[in-house]
Amino acid sequence: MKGARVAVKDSIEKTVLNILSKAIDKKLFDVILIPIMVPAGDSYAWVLAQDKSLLDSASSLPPIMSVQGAKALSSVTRMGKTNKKIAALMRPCEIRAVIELSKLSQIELDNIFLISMDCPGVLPLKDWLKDPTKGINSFRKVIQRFVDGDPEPDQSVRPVCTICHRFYDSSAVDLHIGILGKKGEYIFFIPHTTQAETIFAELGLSFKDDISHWQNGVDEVLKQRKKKRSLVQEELKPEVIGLDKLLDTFSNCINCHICQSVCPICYCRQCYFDSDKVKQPPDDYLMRAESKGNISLPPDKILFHLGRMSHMALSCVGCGACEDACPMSIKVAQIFSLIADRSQELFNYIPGESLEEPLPLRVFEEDELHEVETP
Amino acid sequence: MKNGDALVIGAGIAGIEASLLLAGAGRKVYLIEKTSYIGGNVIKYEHVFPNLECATCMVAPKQQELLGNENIVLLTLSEVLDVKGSSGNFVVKVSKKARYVDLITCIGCSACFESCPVSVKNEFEEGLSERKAIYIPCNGALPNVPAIDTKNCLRFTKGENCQTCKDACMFDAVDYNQKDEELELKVGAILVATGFSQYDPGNTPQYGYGKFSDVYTALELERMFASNGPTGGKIKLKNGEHPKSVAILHCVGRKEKGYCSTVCCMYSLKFVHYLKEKLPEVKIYEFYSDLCAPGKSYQKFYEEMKEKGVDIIRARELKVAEEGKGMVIKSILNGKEDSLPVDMVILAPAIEPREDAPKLAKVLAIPRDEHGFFREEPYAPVATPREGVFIAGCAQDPKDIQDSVAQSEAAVGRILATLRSWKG
Amino acid sequence: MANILKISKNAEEGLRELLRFLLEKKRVKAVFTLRKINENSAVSYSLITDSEMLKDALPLFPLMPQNAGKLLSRLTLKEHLLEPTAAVVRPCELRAFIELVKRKQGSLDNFIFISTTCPGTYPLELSTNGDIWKKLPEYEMCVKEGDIVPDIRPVCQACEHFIPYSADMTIALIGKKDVDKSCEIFLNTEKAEKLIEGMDGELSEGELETKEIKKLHSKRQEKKKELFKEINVESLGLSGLIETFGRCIGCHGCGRVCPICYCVLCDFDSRDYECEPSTYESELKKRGGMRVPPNTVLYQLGRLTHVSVSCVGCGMCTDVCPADIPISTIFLKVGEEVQNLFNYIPGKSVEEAIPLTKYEKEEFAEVED
Amino acid sequence: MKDEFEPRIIGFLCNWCSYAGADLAGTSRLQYPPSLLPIRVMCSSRVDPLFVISAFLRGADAVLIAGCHPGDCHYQEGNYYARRRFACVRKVFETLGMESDRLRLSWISASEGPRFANVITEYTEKIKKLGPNPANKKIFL
Amino acid sequence: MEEKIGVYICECGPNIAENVDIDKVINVVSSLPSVGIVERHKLLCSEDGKKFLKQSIQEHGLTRLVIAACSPKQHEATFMKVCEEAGLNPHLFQLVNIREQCAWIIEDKERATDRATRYVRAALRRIPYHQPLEKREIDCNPDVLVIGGGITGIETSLLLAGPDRKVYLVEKTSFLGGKLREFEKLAPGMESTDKLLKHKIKNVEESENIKVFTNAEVKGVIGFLGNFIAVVKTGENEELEIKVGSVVVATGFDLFDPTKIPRYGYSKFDDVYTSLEFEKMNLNGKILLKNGQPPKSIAIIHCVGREERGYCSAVCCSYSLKFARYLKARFPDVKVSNLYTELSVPGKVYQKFYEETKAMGVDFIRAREIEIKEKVIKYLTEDEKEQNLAVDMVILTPAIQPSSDASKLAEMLKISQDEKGFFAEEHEKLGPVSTSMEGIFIAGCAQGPRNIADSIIQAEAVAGKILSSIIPGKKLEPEARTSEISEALCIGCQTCLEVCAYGAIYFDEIKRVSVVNEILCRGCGNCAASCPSGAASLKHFTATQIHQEVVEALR
Repeated sequence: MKGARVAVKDSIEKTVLNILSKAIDKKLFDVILIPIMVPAGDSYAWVLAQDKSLLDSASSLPPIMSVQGAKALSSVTRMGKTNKKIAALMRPCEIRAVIELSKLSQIELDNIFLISMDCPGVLPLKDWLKDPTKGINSFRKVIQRFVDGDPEPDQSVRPVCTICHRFYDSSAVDLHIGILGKKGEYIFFIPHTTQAETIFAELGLSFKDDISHWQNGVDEVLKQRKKKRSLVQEELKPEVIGLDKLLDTFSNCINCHICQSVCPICYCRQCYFDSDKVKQPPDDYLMRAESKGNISLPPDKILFHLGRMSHMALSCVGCGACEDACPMSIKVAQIFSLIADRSQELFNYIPGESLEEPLPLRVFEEDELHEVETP
Repeated sequence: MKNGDALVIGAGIAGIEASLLLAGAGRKVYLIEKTSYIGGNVIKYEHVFPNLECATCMVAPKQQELLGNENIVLLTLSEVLDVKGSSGNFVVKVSKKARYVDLITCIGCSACFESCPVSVKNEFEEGLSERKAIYIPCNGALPNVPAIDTKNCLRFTKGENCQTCKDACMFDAVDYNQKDEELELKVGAILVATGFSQYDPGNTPQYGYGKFSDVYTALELERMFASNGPTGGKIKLKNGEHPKSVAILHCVGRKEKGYCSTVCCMYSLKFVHYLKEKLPEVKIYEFYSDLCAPGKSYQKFYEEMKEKGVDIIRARELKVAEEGKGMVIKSILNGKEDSLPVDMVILAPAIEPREDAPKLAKVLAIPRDEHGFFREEPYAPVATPREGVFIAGCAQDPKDIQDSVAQSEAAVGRILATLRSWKG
Repeated sequence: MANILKISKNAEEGLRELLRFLLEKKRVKAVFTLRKINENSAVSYSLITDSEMLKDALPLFPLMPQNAGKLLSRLTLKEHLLEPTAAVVRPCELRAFIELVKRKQGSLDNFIFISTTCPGTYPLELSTNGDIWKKLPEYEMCVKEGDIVPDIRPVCQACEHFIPYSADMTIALIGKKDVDKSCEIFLNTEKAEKLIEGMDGELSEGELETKEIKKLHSKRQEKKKELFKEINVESLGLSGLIETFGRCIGCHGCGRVCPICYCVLCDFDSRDYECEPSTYESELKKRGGMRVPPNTVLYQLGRLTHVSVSCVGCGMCTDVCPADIPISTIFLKVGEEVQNLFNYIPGKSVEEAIPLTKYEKEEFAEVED
Repeated sequence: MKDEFEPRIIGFLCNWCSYAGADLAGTSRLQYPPSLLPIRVMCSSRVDPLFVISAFLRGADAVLIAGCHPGDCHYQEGNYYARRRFACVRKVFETLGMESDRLRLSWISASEGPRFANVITEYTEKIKKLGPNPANKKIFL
Repeated sequence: MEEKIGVYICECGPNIAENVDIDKVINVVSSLPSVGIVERHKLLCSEDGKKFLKQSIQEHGLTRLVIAACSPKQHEATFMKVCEEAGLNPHLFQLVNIREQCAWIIEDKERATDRATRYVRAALRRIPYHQPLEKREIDCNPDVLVIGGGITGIETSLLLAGPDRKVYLVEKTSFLGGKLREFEKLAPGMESTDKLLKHKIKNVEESENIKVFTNAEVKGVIGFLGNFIAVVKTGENEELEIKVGSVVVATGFDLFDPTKIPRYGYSKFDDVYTSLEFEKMNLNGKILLKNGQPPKSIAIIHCVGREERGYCSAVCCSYSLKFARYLKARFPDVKVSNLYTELSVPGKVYQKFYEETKAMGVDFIRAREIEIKEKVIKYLTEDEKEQNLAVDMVILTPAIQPSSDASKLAEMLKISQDEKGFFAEEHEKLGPVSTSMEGIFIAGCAQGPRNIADSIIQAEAVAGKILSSIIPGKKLEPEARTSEISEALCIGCQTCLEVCAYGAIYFDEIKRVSVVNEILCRGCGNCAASCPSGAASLKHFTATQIHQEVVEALR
């Protein structure tokens, strides 16, 4: 596999944005969907940028994930394909969610050009909001450390990010920008589609360069991440496995369901667990109370979380939006990663890896999963 | 077999309400209207008591509905010439004057009358403004199709070859060759809802109507206040200034006519709202003899209007006289002579039968009472001695809109109840 | 003058005593109150039927994990309670519930409401790291003195409705120098008096309103002014709104925890607010760029029009906001203004109809012409 | 002429009074600025405050609700509710320091053609002074 | 199916064509998505225009239609009819008003054209969201329940009853005829009441289409126009369930209780009677003082309770005149004095009746602050003089007020009462006998004080309304553009129910959602605007439709 090696001017970000704004000049894209700093300067919002001057305050790798990119793209194309040619620059986990949502017809990919970038992770929203300016600087360090190839992830990023094992490209992306492997002197534009090649050829990129540096860089980090991932999950297990543990973990849950509403994969217009179906007459609650002397309200906390897992675990891309937004700082994402990994293994399904790969529960093979049958 | 169709004479509020109900019951209705428009007197009022509702807003939907109703044949500029037969089988001869404008092709764009050279007093506006020889009575009148007034059109009066209106019309809607027609209609029942006329205050010189330029009748004030009227709702004296003091005289012609016209007290009080809305500072005096505010809601209205600031004076022997340059109201106020200078006078003339009532009574062979109103049967307020002929609204007795509507609905009740077996 | 039941135990213990009495004497079927539900000392509202379980009850714990009004609505949405149940709730929670009952989202039947003169509650995050427990002593001191408790949620610091309007019993806290020794329960209704018959403790008469309460009231009014000043609500303007809500992540958590937001599906999550591709195109044509998902400001303004008339200023919205937006301050201010419009105090009395479901023939001449 | 600011006013007109009033203004050939974008509703009470807000955020320089005079409502009492809702949304705007002048409630009857024309003319002038709605160019709405 | 929208622009002769550059509009519009065809026409409302329209709808197989022409008030109905004839659901059509609200008000052609284009675009943006609304038909029961067996109830029953329409007449007393039964004669004609009442009652009793229940009471009424179910407790104390299509309330009136105003001395002094008591005495032929002597000087006091009730009872003046005549007839030289405040003799006959009565030597005194003492009346004259009037009998004319059970009935029927407690008519002017509940009517003094003739008018008016709207064998066709409430979205807060003026929304206790009764709904949309969750919406004026219109207008 080959790519285009691009020398970094000023910063990786500038280099990337520069190329994108050229792309707009050349009308290769009508619109760039990209995070842009909000007027107050304390966050980034997804913006359909048609006017290229907007890119001045854009960020290719923003320090935070205010809104999961897939949700943004979904809101643009859920009602049908767009006639504008849109290039969406997102993090790998966001791209993966995009792919899942397009399988669920929540995103219409016609005219959408997907670009991803190696991801060092993001800062926790809460930390960031305490002091955005500080956040920006510390995140610069995070990126530097990442591209320098230090396998140890910077601890200032979100816990889920430190155990992320899909920080690189999915095969479903049109173009990937590799920033690993060359200590930030060079970055690599890696096309996955012929469309990508033709478009960026217009910008004078030729995809003949060798990208082994980048591949090695990725492998380095990946090795370490995988280790850490299993390590952390092992540590986590005793905390959460088993009903009582699970109950304890979620005991703080206040039922705000924010985790669900920020989750890109929870695409239902209305969550079943908010619907009338789960509401019962009082004596139902009283009965449950009497059976053990008391019942903690709201009821069904666990039901909600387990239910949500069962709905989305197979497609969970581990983006961590849920944990980031939880007002009670419950380790939702980490716990979900535990379940997600196992259930995805079961069908050796990697969410967002390829558009062709059908959603596991929509298909079956006659001869499979006998281990779960009891003869 | 009896004929279930009906003839309604007069397209005022009573006639409209009755026609709609009859048509709703699936009966065919011929609605005969003398003028070129529908809505009668009600559409002349900007607001109606006691809720000071906008009359147009209230009636327009009914007018629209009527014009769109396929069971209703509207014959404007028409009069009944002769009625033969009996209940269930009347044969009615109707004369239908030519409008000279085609009701279907005309879209009411008003291009024609802009170019008409003739200009005469507009009777709909109580002569307060002018209209052309081809005209609609006022903006928003329905059907929104002009008619040529042959009494003033150069072509018809002087035989001149004027055809400015025809030339102005882009739809070939103007047609001088239209002829007056005589129609023969077969109906089962006839409802007379021809409404009222206003007593001519000129017959009672003491009120100075016609003598003083700023003595007006109630209807004149109505139009003056109307936002689609001649002054666009401005209340002004002939000299163009706003009146500072206004006297409203009740019971004009009551003695002469020998009855109380029922509605004058209420609408005269309504005028307080009219005047105060436009001229908050104006002084208002109501001269009355006995307050007639029957029913559950009128007393309250009386008090609300009083709130707005008006002197309500019970006086006898009212007289509008000249004093210096201005007018004064002379009267006997508990026994003493009194005189009050004002610069505008509004008269509340009695409600009287229409001048053509005798003719119509003759044609229909129904009796009139001593005052000339059509006479109802005792305790059958909509029935006449002639079976199958009914009366409603002010043609029978002075009354307010509510009672006119109720009475027309009552007539429908009688018609539908008595003519049950009908063809189709 | 109201009747008081004095129990010579600290306020919380006394209240626990009362609840235990009610349960054991079968005066109530169940007790709804805050309770420590595990070793990590997580606190959650609970419905308790077994008096044993009351040992872990923390009826006065200064935390609002959820607006109880929302929970009581959930409890009685389908059907009213068939047996008496005592609910220990804060004034704003009680008001919220009453607003919901007006909207047929619950029923007051068979509830006995026990409330307090409310010193306020701490932000949720302090409960996640257990800090609240460390703060309790300071809390108690301020309560005695009638001072504003440091670090409680901003809206609590600015809350003027801290005396319950329609509770059956009110635990006097604010200005009670001896809350650590005695528990004063004001019996506001006959129902209350019947319920405590036979309970040991001395009966007396007294006024709930202490000078400390008056003091606190004025302090909080001051605080409210400051709070509004900080954000300067009146001069936000459109740009101000965009700046304030710019960092909104669109999770609609504020709506989800808001007791007054009771819809099955929020209108703004409905199909009606999805944008056609062509809409984006026309908007882009006009603006050159557009935030997605859209309707950030619309959502907040819309929610304001829906909620403001009934907003009880419980502060849940701010408390859960992942983006730390001072939503509750803005809602408190707008709420106040709108409520003054109809001189309506949400949740004060269940008899009072919601202003937008009625009208006066003569009103608001200033907004019409 | 062309580059002069021409306000765009979304007008929710009730079918029975104000829409009829607008028609009458037309049949009377009364000229008024082409700033109004009329939206016909059956009753002013149909106007959901959200219509007003979203029209505003979509860049309407002003939003007008026009209905039957109090007491005249074709549906008995709809306009009283309309007035309350309007008062509410107006207050929200005021309190948030947004130009509440951009929202207006007018009672115009079917016979008030001239009044309709005046209201639009006079309101348009007012909005011209206010200038374009800032929401028009905002990106982060 | 492939959507194909047709856009037709009417030149309306010069009216639109002169002020709007129609070709320009066509240019812009043709480029818009799913616009199948755009055409102009000289005059679409003309016969030839309608024919052209009908043909092109069919030829091009249009699925939706936008016409830019005059005001919907002019021709929406016209074109909807054309749609129907062409086999296109008339609600899939939108009329854009580019005449009254565009061409006629904007001189500058360029601007007018821009406006016209905007309007059409807005309509095009809206039209895809139009739903094809179907005409629905509902069976309805022609029978009628009449509550109250007074003259009003009798009159209306007689007109309504027929071979194809049963009338159930429920009277709470044991007789038909109501208060009239105690009047000997009627003003102003002084005909005997029997002449009027007897044969009417006879007709009622003989009609096999009228079922009379005396000593009976209506226990409950549920349902709506065309389909009410009433429970009637009969004299035999059994409860019958009666199915009717409409209900008439003719429950008459009560008299104001004069003891509420002590100065009238009622029940304090002998020989102070109310008008009804006097009618009875007169009917029984013995108008005598308690001491058995015939009266020599009688005062009739008008307006008793007028001030307290706040209205004029409309009939007191005229029956006072009648009383005077009763008396003069029996005791030619008795002294009769009428003490009145304002003489109300409206209409063509009463003035004469008054003058003739006066001519019989009956006194009329305008009096205030009337106070009744033993055998004497104190009062103030117009010019503030104190006067005493010696009398040996006093007849009070107390105000007419709603009957005591009015509120109960109003609640049962879900109809409203006015501030005085009378049943409220739907519209003070145009709906005197209708109520805001379709299918429920009011007549006679139950609606407001009025004389017999006017009560009869209202009785017949009710008959008119019912006979014209509920026709045996004919189904009701409810308004198509009604509200609807999404079961999925409704949270059951019943706000909509509270703001609906027509009782057209009910609450389904089992599903816990509000439901629109489309027969009663008049389509104002108040509920839709009051619903926070967008569950309630108004067909053809849905949030989406309006939203789209706005968005495009602002493009």
